[in-house]
Amino acid sequence: MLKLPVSQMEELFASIASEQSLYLPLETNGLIAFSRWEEGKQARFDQLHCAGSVKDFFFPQTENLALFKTSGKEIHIEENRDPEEAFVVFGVRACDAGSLSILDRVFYDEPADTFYQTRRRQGLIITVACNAPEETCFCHTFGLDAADPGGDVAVWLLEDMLYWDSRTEKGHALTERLRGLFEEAGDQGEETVRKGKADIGKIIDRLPLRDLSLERFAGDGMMEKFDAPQWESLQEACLGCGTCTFVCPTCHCYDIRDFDTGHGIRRFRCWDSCMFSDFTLMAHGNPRPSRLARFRQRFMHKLAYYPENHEGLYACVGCGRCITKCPVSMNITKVIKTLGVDQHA
Amino acid sequence: MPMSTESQVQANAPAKAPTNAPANAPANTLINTPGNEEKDGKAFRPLIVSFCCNWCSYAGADLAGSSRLTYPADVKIIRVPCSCRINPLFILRAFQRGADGVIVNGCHPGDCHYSTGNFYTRRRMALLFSMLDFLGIEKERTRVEWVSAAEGARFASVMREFVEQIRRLGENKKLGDIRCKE
Amino acid sequence: MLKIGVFVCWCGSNIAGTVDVKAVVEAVKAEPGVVFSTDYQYMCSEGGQSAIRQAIKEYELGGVVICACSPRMHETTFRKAAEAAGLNPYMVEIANIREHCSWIHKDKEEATEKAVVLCRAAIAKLNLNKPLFPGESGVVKRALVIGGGIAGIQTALDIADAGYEVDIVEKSPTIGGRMAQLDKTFPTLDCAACILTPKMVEAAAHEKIRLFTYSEVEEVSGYVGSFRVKIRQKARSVNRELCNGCGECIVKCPSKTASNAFDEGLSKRSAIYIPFAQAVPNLPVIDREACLRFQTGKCGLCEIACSAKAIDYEQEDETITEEYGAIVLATGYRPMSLDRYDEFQYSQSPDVLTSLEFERILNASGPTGGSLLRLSNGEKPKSIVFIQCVGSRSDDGCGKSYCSKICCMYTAKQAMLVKDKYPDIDVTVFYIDVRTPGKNFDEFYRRAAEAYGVRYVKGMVGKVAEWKGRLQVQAVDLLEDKQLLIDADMVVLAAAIEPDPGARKIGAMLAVNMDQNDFFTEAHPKLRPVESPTAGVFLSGMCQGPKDIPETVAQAGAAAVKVLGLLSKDKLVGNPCVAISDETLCNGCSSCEALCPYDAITFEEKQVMVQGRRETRRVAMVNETMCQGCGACTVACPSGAMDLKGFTNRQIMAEVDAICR
Amino acid sequence: MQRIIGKMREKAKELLEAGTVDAVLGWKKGDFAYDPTPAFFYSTDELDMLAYDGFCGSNLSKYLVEYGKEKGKVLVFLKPCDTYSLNQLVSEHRVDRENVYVVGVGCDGMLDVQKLRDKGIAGIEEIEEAGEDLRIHTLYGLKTCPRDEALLKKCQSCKGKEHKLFDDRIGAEESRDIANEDRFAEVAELEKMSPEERFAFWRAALSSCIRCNACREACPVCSCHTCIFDNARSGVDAKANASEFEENLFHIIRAFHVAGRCSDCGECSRVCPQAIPLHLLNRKMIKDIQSFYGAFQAGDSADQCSPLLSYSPDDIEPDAFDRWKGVM
Repeated sequence: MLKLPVSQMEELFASIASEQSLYLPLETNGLIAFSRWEEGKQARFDQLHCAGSVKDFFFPQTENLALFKTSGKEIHIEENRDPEEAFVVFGVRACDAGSLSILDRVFYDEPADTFYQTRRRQGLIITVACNAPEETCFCHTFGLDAADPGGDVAVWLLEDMLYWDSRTEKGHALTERLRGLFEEAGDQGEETVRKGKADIGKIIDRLPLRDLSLERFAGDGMMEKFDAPQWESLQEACLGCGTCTFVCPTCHCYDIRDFDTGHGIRRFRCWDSCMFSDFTLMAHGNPRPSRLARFRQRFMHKLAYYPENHEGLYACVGCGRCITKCPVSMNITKVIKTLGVDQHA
Repeated sequence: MPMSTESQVQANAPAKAPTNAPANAPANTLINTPGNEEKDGKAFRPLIVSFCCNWCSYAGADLAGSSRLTYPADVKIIRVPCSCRINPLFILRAFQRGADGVIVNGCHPGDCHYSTGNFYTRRRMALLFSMLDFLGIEKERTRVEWVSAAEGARFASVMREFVEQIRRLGENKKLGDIRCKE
Repeated sequence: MLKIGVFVCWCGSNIAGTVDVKAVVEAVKAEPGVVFSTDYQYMCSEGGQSAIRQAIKEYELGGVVICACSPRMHETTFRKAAEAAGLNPYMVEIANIREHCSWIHKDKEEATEKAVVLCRAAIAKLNLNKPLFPGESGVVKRALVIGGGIAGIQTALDIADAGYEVDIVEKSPTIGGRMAQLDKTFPTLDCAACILTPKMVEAAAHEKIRLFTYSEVEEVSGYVGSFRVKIRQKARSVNRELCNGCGECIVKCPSKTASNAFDEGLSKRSAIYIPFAQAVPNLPVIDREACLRFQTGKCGLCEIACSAKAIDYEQEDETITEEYGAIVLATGYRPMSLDRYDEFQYSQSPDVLTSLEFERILNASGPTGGSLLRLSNGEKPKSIVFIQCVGSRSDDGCGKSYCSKICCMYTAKQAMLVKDKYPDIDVTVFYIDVRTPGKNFDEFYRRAAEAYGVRYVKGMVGKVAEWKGRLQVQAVDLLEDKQLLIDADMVVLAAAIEPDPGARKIGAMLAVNMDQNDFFTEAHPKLRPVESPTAGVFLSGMCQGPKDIPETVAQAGAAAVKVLGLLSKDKLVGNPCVAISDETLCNGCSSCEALCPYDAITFEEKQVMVQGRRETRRVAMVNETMCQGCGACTVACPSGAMDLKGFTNRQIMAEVDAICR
Repeated sequence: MQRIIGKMREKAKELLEAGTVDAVLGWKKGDFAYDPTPAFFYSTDELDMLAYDGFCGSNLSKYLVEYGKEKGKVLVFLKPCDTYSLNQLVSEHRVDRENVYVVGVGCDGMLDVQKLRDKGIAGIEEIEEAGEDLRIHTLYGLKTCPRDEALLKKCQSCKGKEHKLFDDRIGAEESRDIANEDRFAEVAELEKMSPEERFAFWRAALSSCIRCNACREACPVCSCHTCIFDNARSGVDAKANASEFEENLFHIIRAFHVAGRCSDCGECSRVCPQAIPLHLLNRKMIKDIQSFYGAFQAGDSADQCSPLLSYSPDDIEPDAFDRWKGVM
């Protein structure tokens, strides 16, 4: 483990940015979001979550797939991927970092999604431990540890010192490149980090959602959950917007669309939301014509279908964005609690 | 952020090609205005979409034609039954696709073929243009004119004037869609 | 994909002189869907049209674009040509490369480029065209005239004489209207009754005309060609079949204190009454408000007096529903109330009268039997002052902004009538302007001023005051620039006229708009002055704007001609470019209904299939016969449910796209 | 306003028991101090969960559009400003007035938990209303904040305590007076800027848009069965803003579609996860409508006509709009 005084973070950023694009939490338009770092810009680690999740870097909201150029009655197909770039995202929390393994399973599954793959290859994640978890946090429910956030490099910001621990090949390579900036953390540093982790753990034990249990979701009984009568009352509040989906670090549905530029067709993909009435709309109509069906889809996917297909891994990382962002305060924890309590109330 | 390369692309995008600017165009339709010189030396030729109601303005444009009153070829007319048929979507669409100015022409208020259509147009456009101005879009890019079927000369002069105004204003960068230029 | 043929016209050198037509032909060949393109000297000639017809057949074209002159010139020609070749006429689009291109541009390259762009836009639109079929609807061969004044009577007579059935609905117990109240008419001074009553009788006797007097239109539904109208015939309390019009009942009626509206309230009448001697029908009516029997239950003298046993106290209102192909509004006018003109002592002095009241005084059947007397003391006046423009051309907020048009002439008439009978009476007319723009009008006015010695003073009267039993008129003579004080025995106020207040309700039923002064608006102020914006509803007389009798009669005839033009058709063929509502998108919000100038949109609760589910929704329905295709509704509709056939959102956007490409 | 919850439960119980209503639409207690969820209650024993506190900012009118037909007669609790929305929906035939029993509830101004978070207050466990202040118990200690500083944007310029339609009212007279800022002040500030500054302002704001459609779905007048932006046949449908133009288009058209109908309930800005000041677009339209065409408040009554569905022959010309700027 290495360390660096927090006062020298600016130099660290500059060094990273000299060879890779560096994104970290910056305040723009009243929002703290991952943005491209430039000299003089103040990183904001005081707020736990960025408005968008780290998913946006690997699976952007819109992405060009191809361009069909017309000239007269001829059509030429051109690839128009966004240019590749090597980049580093700094300040990723444990939950967001955890979301990537959920996305990986989807996009790496054969045939692998080369757009996602390229970005994953080019991107490096530097996590930051959560010194002050929020009341909306429930990452522990999914086995994630806010105190030990993972990623290619894990960072702790404790007592004016930045502790740096690289975990992967990519991380080691970066560390090697930046080695000159750091000092060895030493035993004292290790001890500080250990103590910091313990402090975080104490807070996690006091979180209001500490007892959130997925016990009832494990194993069989998918149809039972599907048919649970509680969906009816749960979905009543839902407006059918896509906020939860779009702020969610694990939601990964997309639509493929064509845009007529006047000179050809630009084919691109963009995020979709199972909450939208035109989600998976087909010629015959929508397989989930009611809000209830769409609402249920989102949570069944996260809590039943995805685990069913991925060795019990839930498609939620407990970041709590949906709790803070849902316009009507309906969210996955309310669903878990309601369905987890009694299926036949 | 890799996801939003739009702004970079836009910055590097080639300046809009002057699609219909022949070198030997008559001097009276090609007045070079300082600041609007393109790299290749040709003057900026704006693209103007002119919506005309069938009963008054389109007929006014016809009269301008039969009176052989010239106005720049930059103006392209779209016929609609009444100015009240013009949806704000059409105007924004034109800007998206590369129009530099949009002008809505209808019968004089009170003379609408459908008696009240242009009264609604007047309210809609006042609010739409005001909103575009509020968003920082140059208000000179949009215009409503009441042109009767008898006002051929006025139609031509309004078009000349509007083209000149847009030429001074330069290319529509704020409302254009980068994708339509590729 | 639609197979499209493009035909580029030279129009001799009109187009070909400035546009390289061959280049246009070549350029559009690359456009999606274009399978054939050619040029021709004169597309509109028989040769050009036959080339179109041939190509449609040979290349199995689904649509054609003609690059030629304005569609306002030859769209119909080319549609017919296409139709002759078996194509739907609405699969033709015109690119106007003459008026909008070759004639206004000098540079050939520039003009050619623009012609290509215009042609592309037409192709882009055509690619989204759908065959359109005009709707047809039947015509009920009967007209309704609302209002039984001279306008309504004349319209009805003209329609009936042409052989069509007409019903007149009149709210008062007799037809005749305002004209029946008049004494003489300008500028010929013939007696109003003498020229009106024969028409009233003719209308009543006409086998094609039915009169519904003492009746009101209660409800209207339907549309041009087939309106359904509910008419309420108010109870007269007199059986019209039994009554022989002898008038005994009126003589015997003990209640004789009701205000006589026919005399503008200057006299009293009995509770059972006939409005005036020549009323049509000659059938009494019981004014239940004034009738002792109805108010106290203790009379019945009329019933006893009636030998025909026609009195029927139990009679109730009757409602009938009739169908009509056309409706004429002839709801007329009234003088405006002068309550707000206290400076003229109108409410205070019985010697201050409106012109219509004065008309009754002059009339032999009026309250004074035709003798010119002061109502205050029954004496003959020595001096009469006429004040014009009372409430007309006013900006004081109390009156009307418009000129009532008839006052200058009737004031001259009344002044002349006074002078003719009583040359010794001093007659002064205060005017702002004397307006005499009619045949023989100025001569008439000058005769009053010059031959009859009526004193015309340009100036407005500031005040009329009672003074020593007479009236003192304080005024300014603007030409002499001096104050005037004139002693008068009578003051006659030319009150502004206003549309009958009952018109508003009827206008609302028929979706006929009113202007800011409550006159009905025309479909077009210049070109369709007797048609209302609602198809099948026409305007006659004062309800559309101030006018005198000859103008009213002329307009009545014009309205009749329009009605006849409509009734003579067996079927109405509509314009197929009308609004269409997508019921799966419609929210039922009624925005479109609120601004439709033709009342062509109604709402219905309907079963709608949405994504395989059946839902009951409130959805808009467009009546294709009434819709004129302006498209106002399409923009008011936030969900995009409302679209306009022939000019759909997609079509217009496709044109925009093609132009901006 | 927790003080009236007892009366609200009583009223709901009374009407449910009497069969006057088939369901009650209110707010249900959440997991935290600030997250009550709109909910229907069908039986009296569920009413214990009925909540009404400073975080009931959501406007329940919108739910009546979809559920109005299915649920029979619904008792709905509406704050004064929510009643404007319901009036508008009634006028647009989107809600059947006969099917709704409106209980107007008093309001002290609703709170925005994000404002507390923006002040650095994290780990919120409990929020107490203590007079003019909020006492906030957090995982990291007790914090206080003046109540007025935590008001929702929409409550900073309150439309007043009057319920525009109601069948019954609870606590309406007890509503607390709250500071009333000029709701057009921000618009006027923007109007004073140069077009370039305004363009920069809106680019910055709208470029944050993620097209989650929360503004649209929460908006009580954005009640189309199918929005044109979702309708593949409209020619303008888009699921994401694939260009800057589309970021503008969606919000321009949305503002235009609700012009003359928007009651300025402020839901759009309240629900925006990206903190875009969307209400400014609507307020600009309202300000223009008022200065061009005279006083008008959408939702004031259910039988007024939208200024975009009427006209006067003397209306201002479209190019004259900026002469009216600031005239208010």
